[in-house]
Amino acid sequence: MSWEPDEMMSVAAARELRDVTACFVGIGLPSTGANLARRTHSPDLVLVYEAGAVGAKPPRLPLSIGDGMLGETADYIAAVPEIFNYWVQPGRIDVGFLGAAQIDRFANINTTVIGDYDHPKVRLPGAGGAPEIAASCGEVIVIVRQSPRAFVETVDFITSVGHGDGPGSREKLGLIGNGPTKVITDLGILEPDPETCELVLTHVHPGVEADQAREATGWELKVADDLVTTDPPTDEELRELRELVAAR
Amino acid sequence: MSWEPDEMMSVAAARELRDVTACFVGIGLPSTGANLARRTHSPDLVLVYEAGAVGAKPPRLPLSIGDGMLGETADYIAAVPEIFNYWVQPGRIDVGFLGAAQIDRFANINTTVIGDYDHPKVRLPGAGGAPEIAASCGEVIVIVRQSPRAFVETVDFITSVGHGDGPGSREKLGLIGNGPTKVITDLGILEPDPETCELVLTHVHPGVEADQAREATGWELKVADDLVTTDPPTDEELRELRELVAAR
Amino acid sequence: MRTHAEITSLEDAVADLVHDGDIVALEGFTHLIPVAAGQELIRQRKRDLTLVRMTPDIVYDQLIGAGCARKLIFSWGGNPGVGSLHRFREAIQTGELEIEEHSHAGMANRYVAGASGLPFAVMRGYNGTSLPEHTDTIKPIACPFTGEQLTAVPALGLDVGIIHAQQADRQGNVQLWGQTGVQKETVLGAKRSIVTVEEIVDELVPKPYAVVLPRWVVTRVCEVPGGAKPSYAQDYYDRDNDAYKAWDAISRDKEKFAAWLETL
Amino acid sequence: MRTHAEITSLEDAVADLVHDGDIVALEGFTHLIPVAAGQELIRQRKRDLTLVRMTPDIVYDQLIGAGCARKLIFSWGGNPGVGSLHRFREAIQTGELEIEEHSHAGMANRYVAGASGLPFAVMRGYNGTSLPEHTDTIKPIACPFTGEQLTAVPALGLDVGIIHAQQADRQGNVQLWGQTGVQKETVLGAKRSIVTVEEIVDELVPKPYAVVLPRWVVTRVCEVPGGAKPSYAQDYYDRDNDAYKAWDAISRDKEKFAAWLETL
Repeated sequence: MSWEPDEMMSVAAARELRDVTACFVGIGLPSTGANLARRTHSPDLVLVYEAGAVGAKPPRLPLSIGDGMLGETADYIAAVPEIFNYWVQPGRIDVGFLGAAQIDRFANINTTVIGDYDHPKVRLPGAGGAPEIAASCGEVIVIVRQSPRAFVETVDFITSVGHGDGPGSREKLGLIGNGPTKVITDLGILEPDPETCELVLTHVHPGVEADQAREATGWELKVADDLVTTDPPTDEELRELRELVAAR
Repeated sequence: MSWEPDEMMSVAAARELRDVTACFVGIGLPSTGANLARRTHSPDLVLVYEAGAVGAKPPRLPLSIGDGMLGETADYIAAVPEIFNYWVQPGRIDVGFLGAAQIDRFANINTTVIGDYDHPKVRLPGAGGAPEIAASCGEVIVIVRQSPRAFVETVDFITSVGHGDGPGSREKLGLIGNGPTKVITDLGILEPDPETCELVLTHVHPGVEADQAREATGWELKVADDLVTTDPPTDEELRELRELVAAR
Repeated sequence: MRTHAEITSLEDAVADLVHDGDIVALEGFTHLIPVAAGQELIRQRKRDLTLVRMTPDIVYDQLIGAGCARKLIFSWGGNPGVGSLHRFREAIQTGELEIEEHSHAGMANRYVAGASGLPFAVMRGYNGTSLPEHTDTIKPIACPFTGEQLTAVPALGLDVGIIHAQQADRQGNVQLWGQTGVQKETVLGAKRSIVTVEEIVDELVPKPYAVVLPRWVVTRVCEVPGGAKPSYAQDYYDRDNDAYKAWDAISRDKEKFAAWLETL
Repeated sequence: MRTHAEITSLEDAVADLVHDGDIVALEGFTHLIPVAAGQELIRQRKRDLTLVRMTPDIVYDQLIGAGCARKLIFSWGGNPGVGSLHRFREAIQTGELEIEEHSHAGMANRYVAGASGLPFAVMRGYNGTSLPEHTDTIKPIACPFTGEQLTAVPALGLDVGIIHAQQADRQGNVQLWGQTGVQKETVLGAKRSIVTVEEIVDELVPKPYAVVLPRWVVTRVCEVPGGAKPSYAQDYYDRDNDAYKAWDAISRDKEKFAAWLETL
């Protein structure tokens, strides 16, 4: 079967959730990826949504992070302060998914504002749950389409800390999670270099060249020596994904 | 009908709960008084118990502050941290009842230790919920049998602050409630003087002389010029009280 | 001393309890959003409000577009699943609307501090982000036992807390269930409160995951069936997703918005 | 990474998870007191424990009398409705037992800090009492916004949290209901946890006022019917008040206590 770039992103996201216990989910591609994982290789994956559902088992993709169906299928519903104070803050969630309007080479993320804060060119929605997810989840997976507008030398605002200004930054800031371990784009997957923390292209999706990713990046993107091609979505993955997206 | 001193204390306590919305209740005489009030003049009185029951309507006297019956008849059950943080601390409870092993002329209360803290003569149960009830309830009613051992010049340990060392003490300490407004004993009722905050005997129970109260007090007890005799328990009060105590 | 919530019309509740210049929160995290109450604020032309809400959505877009707000305290402003809030966005981009911006965790803790009667709350957050540079209500605080540097956020100091719930009884005890967000804290942390409900019932039957607000901490209860539409009220009605989508075109165009405002 | 609670015997759970010298809390506020688990600690002759509990009651009297505890962190020690705990009282009066004493509000906030992954919590309390003179874990803290002087208490740093619940499912999800005290915080604030349950069921049905502890934050689940006796387990059995009264005579007399210990 052939597939769309967004489908490849969702499938790649789902695959990262093997052997993960609990995952913090937003709406959009993260939700699609997490629900796909639960329907394929990880039926016991615990989905935690910021409006309070812990262990949600949605039969379709939720319309909002507080969709009634999430609460109805949850193992239990927590109040919002409890979600952040008892679940996110102490690092009880293994994986948090985040999106980005801008991301820099150390995977710092901006979802607040393009341009100057006080005189913004474009005002974005803001932080939501992202800063604390980025700080405290075991690891963070960023899902974002790759383009020079999004992959920038310097973000206009640090909404959520990735690897700060490089090695040791997170420790200095007292952030208990490991930060972004994967950035999944429509072109491939970037991972922080274990030494420098700089994002390196480690995977390209089938049919994508490394140069395409370089061109879609606002800094001089490093490419791994052992660059691999992502396994294409399997028929089962695509079937489950399309069923999930079609269910309304 | 004739009555026992403890019955007079319970009846006097119940009478203090007219026009009160919410009352924090412990076990023993306070619980008896509060439940008597609910059964007589104040059917809508909200009883709050520290184990979590808000609006409990017990059909009999509870065996413990977490008696199952309290939860089963409550308007709702809160977790213990919520009881103290959301209900007691912000001053949402109008009246708190406290007992005392020792009490001084400013109604400071000791329920911790008799003698030296590190080498106690008698170790008592300790603070429980009392310090914050004393600090933050709208007013505090103390229920304690009067004797020179209990009514002392200086308490060995301040478990719960009454009026500190006199006028202005509570304000200086940042305590939001008004502190003890009544001390109900088996002999009468003491109230803090509005000027000096010192406890003054304002009521004697029927058949009690002021001198008896003086002799049962370890400091030179002041007696109000307009000392009044408490109304004796009515037949209805006694009937309801005895029914309540008998129900097991 | 308050013993019961007063049961009145929404019109009276808003007229009596919300004053120009007040700090007002309308909460409901995608579920039970008090839309009818928000629109009553617009109808009564309340002005200079400091509006508080974790997730300003279309009813806040309406309030901002209608000129009710002087300032917005929030953590995520968007039309969930649809896109931007154009009135909100424009008001910020033109500098018409003052903002005080937090994360969800920061806002949740500000609500908790208010409900607890404390001036502030402590959390582990904001370190390394740009938020403290732009938001005065984020300050460092050291643990007196370990020396660890944490973050303090102040209580919100709400004048009025407004929520929508499924049910109240005739004394004004309120019960809401499903995903209940920060609604308990919104009422407990406010000087005055308005709860609109789907229905007033003789007796509240305890439900799993319910929040109960006893009668003496609620100022007003107003029966407003459908008061959370187009959001949803569990066991009453579903989210009207088309209305969320349709809002985009109205919000995007100033004239269409003005015309919409006329129909309110 | 832990994905499920392991279901084992109580004997194995205590042997595997509780080590001499650990900081251990057994919680349950008059309801669902984990008595069987406490007595298993005695049977396995655990030593030098720092025992934590808001309301040390007869099972703590037993643990202290049996010599398991080096230190007690607590807020109210008594036999509720009966009188004193004589082993507890004697151990303090003779100086055998180190104590760290708080109020209920202080203890509750220490549990909350632990569950929140914070080193401390802030409260309005203790001002003017003698407690701060004798308890090092009470310190002043100033609000960074208003300057108001408040009180800080540290997280408990529990090694093991032990509670009793009504039900667990086969994956180790736990549900308890009724008055649930600080049990959620006891499990969430501990490195390891043991939950004894009345029964293991195929499916947990959500209940009003329930606390649910998901499978991956619970270390062990042990099926121990009657494990809270002589306290009560709502919907399973009532408090055995006579047992509480009978304990007084045993606890009061050292020889009777020694004889009781032999029978355990």
